[in-house]
Amino acid sequence: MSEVREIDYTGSERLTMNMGPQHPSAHGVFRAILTLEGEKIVAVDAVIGYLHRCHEKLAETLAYVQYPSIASKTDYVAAMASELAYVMAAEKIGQFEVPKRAQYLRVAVNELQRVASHLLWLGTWCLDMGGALGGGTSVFLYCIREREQILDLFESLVGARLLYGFHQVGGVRYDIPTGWVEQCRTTMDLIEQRLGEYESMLHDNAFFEMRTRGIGVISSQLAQDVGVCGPLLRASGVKYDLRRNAPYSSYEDFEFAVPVETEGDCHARYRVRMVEFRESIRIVRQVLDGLPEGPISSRPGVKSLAQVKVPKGEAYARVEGPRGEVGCYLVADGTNKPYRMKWRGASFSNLAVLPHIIPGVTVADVVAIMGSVDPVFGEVDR
Amino acid sequence: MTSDRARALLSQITGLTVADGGPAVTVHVPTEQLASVAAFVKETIGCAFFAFSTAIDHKADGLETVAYVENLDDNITVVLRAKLGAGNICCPSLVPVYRGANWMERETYDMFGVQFEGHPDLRRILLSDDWDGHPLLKSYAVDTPYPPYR
Amino acid sequence: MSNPKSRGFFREAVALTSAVVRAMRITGLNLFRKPVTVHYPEKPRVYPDRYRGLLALTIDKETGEENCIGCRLCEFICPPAVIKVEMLKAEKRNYAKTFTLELYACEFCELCVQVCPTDAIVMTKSFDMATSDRRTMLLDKDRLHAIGLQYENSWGTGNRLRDMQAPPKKVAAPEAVEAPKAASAPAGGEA
Amino acid sequence: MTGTSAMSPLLVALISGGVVLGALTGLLAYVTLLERKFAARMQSRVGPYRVGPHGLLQPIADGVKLLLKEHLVPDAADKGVFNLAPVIFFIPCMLIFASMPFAPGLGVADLNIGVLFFLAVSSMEIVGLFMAGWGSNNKYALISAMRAVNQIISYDLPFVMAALVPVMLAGSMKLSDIATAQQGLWFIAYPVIGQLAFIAFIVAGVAAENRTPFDILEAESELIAGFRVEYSGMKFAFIQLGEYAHVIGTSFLGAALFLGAWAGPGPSWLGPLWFTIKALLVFVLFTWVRWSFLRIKVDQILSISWKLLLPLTLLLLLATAVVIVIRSGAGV
Repeated sequence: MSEVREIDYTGSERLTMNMGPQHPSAHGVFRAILTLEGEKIVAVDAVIGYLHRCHEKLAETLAYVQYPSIASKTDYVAAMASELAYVMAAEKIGQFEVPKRAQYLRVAVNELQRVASHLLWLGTWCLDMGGALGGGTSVFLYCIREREQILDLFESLVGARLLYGFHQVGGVRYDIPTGWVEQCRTTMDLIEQRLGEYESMLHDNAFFEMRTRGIGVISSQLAQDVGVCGPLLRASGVKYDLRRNAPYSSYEDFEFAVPVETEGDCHARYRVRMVEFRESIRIVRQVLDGLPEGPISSRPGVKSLAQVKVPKGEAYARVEGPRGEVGCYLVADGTNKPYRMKWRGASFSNLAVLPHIIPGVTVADVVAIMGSVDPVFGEVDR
Repeated sequence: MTSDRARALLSQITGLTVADGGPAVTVHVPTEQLASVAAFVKETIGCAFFAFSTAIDHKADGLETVAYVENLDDNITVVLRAKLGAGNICCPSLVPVYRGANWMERETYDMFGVQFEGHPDLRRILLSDDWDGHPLLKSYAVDTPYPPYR
Repeated sequence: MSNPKSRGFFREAVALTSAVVRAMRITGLNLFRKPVTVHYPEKPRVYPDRYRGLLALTIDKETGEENCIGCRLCEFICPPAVIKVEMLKAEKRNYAKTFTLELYACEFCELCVQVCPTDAIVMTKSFDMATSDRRTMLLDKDRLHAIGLQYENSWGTGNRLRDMQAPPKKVAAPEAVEAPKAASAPAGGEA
Repeated sequence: MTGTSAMSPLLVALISGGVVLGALTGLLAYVTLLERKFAARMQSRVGPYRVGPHGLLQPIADGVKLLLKEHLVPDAADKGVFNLAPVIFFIPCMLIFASMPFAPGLGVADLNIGVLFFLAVSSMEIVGLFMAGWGSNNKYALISAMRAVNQIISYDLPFVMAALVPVMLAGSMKLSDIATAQQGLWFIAYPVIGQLAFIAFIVAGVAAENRTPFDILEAESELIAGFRVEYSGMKFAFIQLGEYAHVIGTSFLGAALFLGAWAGPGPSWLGPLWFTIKALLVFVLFTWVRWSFLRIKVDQILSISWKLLLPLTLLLLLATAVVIVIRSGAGV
């Protein structure tokens, strides 16, 4: 912000400190130029772009059949969500129908992905606050241990653990293998039980509360103004969830609660996400119970580049990813490649709130706030 | 407030063209009116949520900026589109209205070279400061021998 | 910070103590759980049938001929453009004169496998490709054939993948939808 | 030093000092392995595994690796201070073992102010620590050093108070006297006072050793590694060894003050073994605490110290005094 940048970095009582681009709590490559007075931060300048990989230019050169597997690389922690946003944008312009089974499978993988992503968030956040040589590592490794189970599910479904290429225009590429439903149910039961363990380590834990209560408060007005989305927006008292407010991919068929907290601090974000864990598990169970039979794609399997052609037009498709609104704005010109594509990365907007909330807190709070924002730099820089 | 009411309100403003159809209210705004319309949309229609803004390069027809703003309570999406015209790269900034436009407009400047007037801090955001050109322009040559990226 | 401060001496002492006890109970509980570490090189991992690993070219089991007809479909579809194929025209069928795959840039999206009309290119259940020399990751036709024989091939082949995504018109056969796990035999030439 | 009167006291001190130092270095090396294995099992891992059977040779490999590492000195560092700091940090950490009797009569110097010596010397590591933070000419290290001074000063008080409870109960500051006084009943088994004092001792000890949840001066996720961020090779090893020596020293002190030192079943020559086992138990407790909590902030650490721990330990001291008065009154 302008008022922040005008502060003199060379003030005699002030210390300018670079946090990042290589820093254990940068969650990737993020550089925050902090101006400190003692341990208190008076100004911050956020520098991003270290992980820029020209996704938007790349999308203009790749066909609709090729890009979904690349789209997973924007938000590599929640690859399913960005893939879905891209194919949904193309489906919107072309008005391709998607079979019910494919829609349910999309919901299932997206909710599994949300659990996996939130597990990684909880782990890395505790790692930020507890240190690599302390209790944070314990929580981190427990979370990773459970996340592996979900990655195993994806591996037996798709064959890959991180970047899936599961979605395609008109449906999904893979049907579930035999035994997958049972494996999924066991995993969900296990994770639900382990969530209780994390909560007994963190919930009402005086140490944890000291670090999170009242830290990094985002008011609902600021959140909307900056475009903060997802759990952060809900923790600031705005009851808005795309799955509920603008249902896509048959989300209207499922029952789930949208958690809202009004405090807007780190602890509120934690509470929102902890509820989302359980709601996602609930949705996955509903999908598994009600999975309809039928084809998984309305279009024949991809054989050539020119197979998917999208008519002239434009669309903005939005998906409620684990970090918030993952949007894909697509302008098509009638060929097999988009004319222009824009990613609205959830982390990009979420991160943009940092310069507004960091001044005034201490160095130790910066890592707690960064962790609670849960940025993925693949999505910030694209 | 509903989408229809928003449409009606916006079509009363002279100079605006409200596109019909679609769930989102798409408004074509003359460049000079952009900031005032944005303020109107925020205050009167209640679109407090700034989703994103970007630009499109229409080659010979010049650039067009697009901004999505939303009213989360009533589920209204308003799309503000402004054609800059061929050869024109100046556009009023939305930062005084929406703080979220700050980084988004920096990105648009970075990628398209759009000069946002009134932006407090118009620097490159994703690319390095010494980068030449604005890569998402259609005229920007991707100089690589590899076939799909030529 | 404001919250614990306002709680008073004894409330805070009790809260701290209970936090200590609960957190240490969980770590203590995990002390007696079996470690999840897999001693990888000694104990091989179990790969699922659809594992997307190293790419390989297949050889027809019966005739001993290579399956690739050099149609270049995989070259066109490959998003990072790592495949280069040159076609060799022959009388009965065509062959790939050269087939190179830059594995270091491959992203394992399985699109090349999916488009292959003759099930010639497949993925294998292996990711043992660590090397200290980049050039060994540039695979030619012979290396790809060797990899196909060396490692167990994954379930996915062009025809199977396209069958699984069967369009609605053809009314997908139920076994085509449910088959994946059962039909895990190494992919042969069934074109 | 009974039974060795034939030799000159200086020679005895030298020999026993050498023995203690040698044994200690080995113990320190393997204590790191113990901690790593223990932490790994708490986190569903197996820990060091590759070097030697089940990773038993890992500490040796680590030591060799650190010996061979390049010594880097930052260009803008205050070279003298920077190079001296690890030594200054390391010496007090080893010196704390001087007053420790490992069995009746077995020790370097069983001072009659043993507890005081321990507490005084162990707080001296702050000098080396501050030198390291200042000499590195690194902002992270500087902030860490500032935090360190805050924290160690505020936690020395409750630590001393907690250690004073056994001293008062035994009526002596000599560690061997305290151990002898526990022949009947270990001080930790004293109703209420003993347990509370032990808990306060553990909490203050964790803080004095800069371990999670009080490791704000190391704070890898904020200050990367704090004061030692610029150190490499043997200088880093010195700091690391010093820290572990401090932890083990505190564990031995805890075992001596609360767990009856060398008291245990079996012949008396098993005493040192019992003592070591008890100290390792205390160490495992420290480790368990370390790997279970999140770090808290510097202001919160100070407020816990001054507002919670200090009043608590003062009350404990008062209660101990009352108990002693009642007991001596009953005795008379």
